[in-house]
Amino acid sequence: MRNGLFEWEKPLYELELRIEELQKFTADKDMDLSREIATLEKKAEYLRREIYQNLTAWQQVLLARHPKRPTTLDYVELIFDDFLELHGDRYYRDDPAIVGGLATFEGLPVTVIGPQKGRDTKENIRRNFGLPHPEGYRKALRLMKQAEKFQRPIVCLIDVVGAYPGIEAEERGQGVAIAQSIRHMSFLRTPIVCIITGEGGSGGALAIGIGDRILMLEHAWYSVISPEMCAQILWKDSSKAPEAAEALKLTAKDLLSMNAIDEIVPEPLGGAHKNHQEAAANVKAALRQALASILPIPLDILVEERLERFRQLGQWQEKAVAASEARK
Amino acid sequence: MRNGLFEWEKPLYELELRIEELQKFTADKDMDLSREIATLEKKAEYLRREIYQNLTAWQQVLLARHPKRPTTLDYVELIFDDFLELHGDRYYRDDPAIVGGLATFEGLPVTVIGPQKGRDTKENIRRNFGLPHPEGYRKALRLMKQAEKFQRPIVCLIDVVGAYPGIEAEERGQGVAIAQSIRHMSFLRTPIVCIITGEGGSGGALAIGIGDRILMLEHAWYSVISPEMCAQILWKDSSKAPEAAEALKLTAKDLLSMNAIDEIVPEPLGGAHKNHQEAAANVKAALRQALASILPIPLDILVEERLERFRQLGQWQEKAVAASEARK
Amino acid sequence: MQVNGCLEGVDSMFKDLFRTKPKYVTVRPQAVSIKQDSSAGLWEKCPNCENLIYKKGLEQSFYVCEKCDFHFRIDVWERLRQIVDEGTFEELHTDLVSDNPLGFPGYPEKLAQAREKTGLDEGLIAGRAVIQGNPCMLAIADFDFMAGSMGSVVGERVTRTFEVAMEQELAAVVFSAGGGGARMQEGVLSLMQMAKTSQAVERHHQEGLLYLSVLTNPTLGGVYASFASLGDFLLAEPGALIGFAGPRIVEEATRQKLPNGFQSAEFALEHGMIDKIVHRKDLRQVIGRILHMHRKGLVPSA
Amino acid sequence: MQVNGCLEGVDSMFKDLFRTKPKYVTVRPQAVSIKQDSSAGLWEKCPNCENLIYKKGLEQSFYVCEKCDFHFRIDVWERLRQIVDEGTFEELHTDLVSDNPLGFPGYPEKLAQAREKTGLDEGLIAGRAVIQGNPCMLAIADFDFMAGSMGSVVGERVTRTFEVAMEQELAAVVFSAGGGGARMQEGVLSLMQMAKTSQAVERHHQEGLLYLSVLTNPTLGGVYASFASLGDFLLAEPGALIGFAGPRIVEEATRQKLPNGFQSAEFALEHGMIDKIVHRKDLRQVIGRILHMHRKGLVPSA
Ligand SMILES: [Zn+2]
Ligand SMILES: [Zn+2]
Repeated sequence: MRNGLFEWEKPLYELELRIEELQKFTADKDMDLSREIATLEKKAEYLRREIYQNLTAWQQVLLARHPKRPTTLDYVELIFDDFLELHGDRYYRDDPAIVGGLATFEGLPVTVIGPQKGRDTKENIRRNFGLPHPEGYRKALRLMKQAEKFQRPIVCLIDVVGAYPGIEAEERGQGVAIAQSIRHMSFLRTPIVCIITGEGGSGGALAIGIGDRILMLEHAWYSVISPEMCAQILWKDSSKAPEAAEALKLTAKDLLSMNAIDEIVPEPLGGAHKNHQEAAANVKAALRQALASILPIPLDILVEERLERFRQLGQWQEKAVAASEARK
Repeated sequence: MRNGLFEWEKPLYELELRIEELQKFTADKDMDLSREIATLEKKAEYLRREIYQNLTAWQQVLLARHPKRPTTLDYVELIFDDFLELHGDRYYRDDPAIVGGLATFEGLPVTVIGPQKGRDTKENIRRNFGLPHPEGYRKALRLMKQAEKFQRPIVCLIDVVGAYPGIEAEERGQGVAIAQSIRHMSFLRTPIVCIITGEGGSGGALAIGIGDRILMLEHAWYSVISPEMCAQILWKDSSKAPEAAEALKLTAKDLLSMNAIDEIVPEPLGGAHKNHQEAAANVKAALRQALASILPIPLDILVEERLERFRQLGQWQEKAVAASEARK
Repeated sequence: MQVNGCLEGVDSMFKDLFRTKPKYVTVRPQAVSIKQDSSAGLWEKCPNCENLIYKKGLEQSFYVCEKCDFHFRIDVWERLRQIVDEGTFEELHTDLVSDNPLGFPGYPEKLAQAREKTGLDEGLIAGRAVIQGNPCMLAIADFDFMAGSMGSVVGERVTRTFEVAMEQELAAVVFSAGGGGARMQEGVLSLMQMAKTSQAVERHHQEGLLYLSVLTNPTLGGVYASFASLGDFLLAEPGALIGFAGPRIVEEATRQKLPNGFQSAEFALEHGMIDKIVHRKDLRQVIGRILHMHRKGLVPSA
Repeated sequence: MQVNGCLEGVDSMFKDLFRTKPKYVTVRPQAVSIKQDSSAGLWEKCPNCENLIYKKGLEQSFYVCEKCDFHFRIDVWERLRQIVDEGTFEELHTDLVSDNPLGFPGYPEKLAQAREKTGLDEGLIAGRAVIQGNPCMLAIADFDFMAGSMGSVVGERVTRTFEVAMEQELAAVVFSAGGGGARMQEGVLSLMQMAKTSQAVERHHQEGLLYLSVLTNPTLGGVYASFASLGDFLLAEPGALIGFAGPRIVEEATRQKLPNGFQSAEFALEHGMIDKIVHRKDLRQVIGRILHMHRKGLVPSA
């Protein structure tokens, strides 16, 4: 990637440059090149769709990691009003890698929570590159319990490579924190919408990913393991990440087909980083619809349905006879 | 104190020595000194009662701190069977200054919890002299919640100078841990017996001191502040601790008269350290009776009564008219 | 049974409380402790940056140094002026007057001095208030009254704050400034207020009602280790000292040099113990906003 | 909708489960993985202290080095022999066979190899058992089957372990050895087993039933971060590796030298994450005692 541009975008970029030149030429020299420009624009349009609608799984992963992609706080700013950030797990520390707080969504009070990547190097260091420690998950759970008390809907914006694999994180029970978060989030008596906005990395994402509606942005990915680590473990070669990405079925389309998510939120052509406003507007529309569909559901039923959705996930063959015969 | 003997015990000790001498003389020289011995023993008996039944508040405090006084684990061993110690708060650390676990009391499964002082210097260092960190109170609360799940009675054996006033303890929220423990212990739907066996130091004791029956050993003390610190703050002179001890009304008798405890458990003459077996037998008998009186109470009523007891604590004057007039 | 005796009337008295018309207390902005404490000059020196501040300007700047943001300690009347919609505070539970249950030497004299110094009858006032249009139960501690410590009367007033809030289905807002924590002159009865108030908080919580706790300088000991740290939201003023054992006790016990900013609000925030530090000038608006967001009947627009 | 399709029959199948007579599985103590793995000699070298151990003696010593207490990895059959009252284990949920939902390259071959190697059809067996006279539901993972990782079948078997336990009001006992955590060949479906199993644990918990989790070497990743760490009691075998991110991942990510004993059971105990470390020779008795103490109807003698 150069200048925020991916390799595969280069032909399109060059075409766009050429169109710009012609337009400039038209203006400067007062020549009518509108036919040529129209032809090129048609071609560019075709190329754009050709490129962005046929991205490989790996290209999607790279898109989801684009440094200019909107972060959680970008979405919070563009979608919600009156965000009041709340801090701390009440046990050990406030983890800057997860943000959360009160906000209103079109007048409705909600609790918003999400991992937060830095928007520059300095912020990335402070926020540990958006990799949460256990105290981050404990803060998230505390805020979710607070939301439950007031039957306030919860919106989780998920963009996290994974829970931080550090020494102190292990000392303070990363695994326990994630397990407890999954456990208690599952039973919260309040509506929950989860939106995977960028990266959905394994248990670190699932810990705040138990929702009544689970949406996913068009170019986000969500998987049990990162493609690099998968390639490293399986083939001792992390450069085979593109193959692993393909095999892991981690795109929004794949997840929809496996019922792991409910809906794909479209992104601006070329990815959310090309137009934050548009991306946020799409998320906002999808969130509005999701909330409208779950708010009327009585809480008992809501929780039962939430559990039932996860109860159904998994795939196997049933070979009652074969199995028992094999054992005889 | 010398050889585990307090200054005020010296006359008695000398008398006891003299009796021993006479007895030895009788045996060695075959002389009949039984009349003399009987006289002296009568005198000793009188002196014993004179001394131990008229201890000042400060002497009681010193007795409660006797290094040979039975610790929590001593009582556990002598009163319960099959103690299975359980560890950890699931957040940060296992605090050796509080022990807890499963045990049976005359066949009844119970959860036993208590601060643990060391029985020698090495153990004292490991156990931080029985001064708990927040993780100790969080472990205690975790075990109490576990007990509640199985409606298992909880027995708290309390002997703690106070919550540890250390930098790390403050960092990890000593105040929050104590407040949460008080809060949640108050509402546990399972019977709770608290026994102040030695020192009951302020919030560090109250954190595990919310019970349906609160017993207190004869020479234990329980107060909002230690006499030394009280003297230091009030009179800038910690050597006035004896006066402070008197003023604070911290003895078992005082607490009974204020309804802060339900019952005084007698100690062997001279204090629990003189006879661990006897002290434990007394605690055991009192515990048996306390459990028998609360086990039949339905949990709803039990919790309501527990709350009501604390609701009633406090003393003031009512001067509705005077107060409102003063303000006009 | 002296203790019990005096408590027998509490229940019925409690029920009578709302039959009598609550007394409206006029906010008295002139009774600012800083003015009483300082010398008679026109200028006040900031204890943090030594900036000289024109006293009449302090009121407009919320008693905050405009140079370094140092928050001066303020009394309950100034707090009311800053936080509460004008004329809406109705003080309650004024009929409780501290006794000397232990016969503690010197306690009555200390109480008298504190009353003289502050013009208050106890270290915490409680009542009903409206904050930016949101009705709530409100309690405010005053450090100048025996270091804001919690005796039986303070404990009872806090407890009733939550009980009345439950009865009226109201949020509770509490400003703590309990530097002494427990009031040692009331011995174990003072300690027991920690239990009583924490239990009242939990009962209020179980009704699904909001409790907003504001930690002001200082909040220590038994006050911090009970109701003050049990809010749904914990806000703190900048620089407020927040902790269980006070800094001097920690220093003596550990013989360690305390880290910079130890037990400051900023320290508590970093260590995950509070939700937010709010500058005094924003406090009313932030509290109002939180109260508003928890009003029943806010309907989804979707 | 391939996934859903194959799941439609689950509910009815689940209900049918107990109409058919459960199959009794004979404990096969000869199938000890350590023997399969090692060379054909009579002696086994302890990987910890290099002590030479007579193989036939290992069975009596619970597959623990008598010199240094190193706990050898054991397979499910040896575990059953050590823990369960003889002849009481009834295996359930054997009708579930792993599929290849993602069409992941090489997965069927890996499954075949694992089956060959272990003689098991999946990485975890589940059923009903009696331990020291106490009936319970029991599940045991086997590290030798694809590192004890949790795919759909393992997740489903764990889930059903808790569901059947609820139905029959039984305690659940689970031995985890999920070194790989999630099974990446099943992608996000494997991840979702963390949710499914954690939810089953909580439902069982809400019925007031006991869950005893035994962490055996190693318990990592998605297995640790879901059902394995959610027990009412967490016991661990000495030296067992316990953590979320495995030690190599932590070392690579942080480029720090790992502290001694990092992520050992002893480390987990010190950091407050487990209740107790129990030597394998005592495990049966400790589990039996805990189960016994949670039997309904234990009456106070008072
Ligand atoms: Zn200043
Ligand atoms: Zn060995």
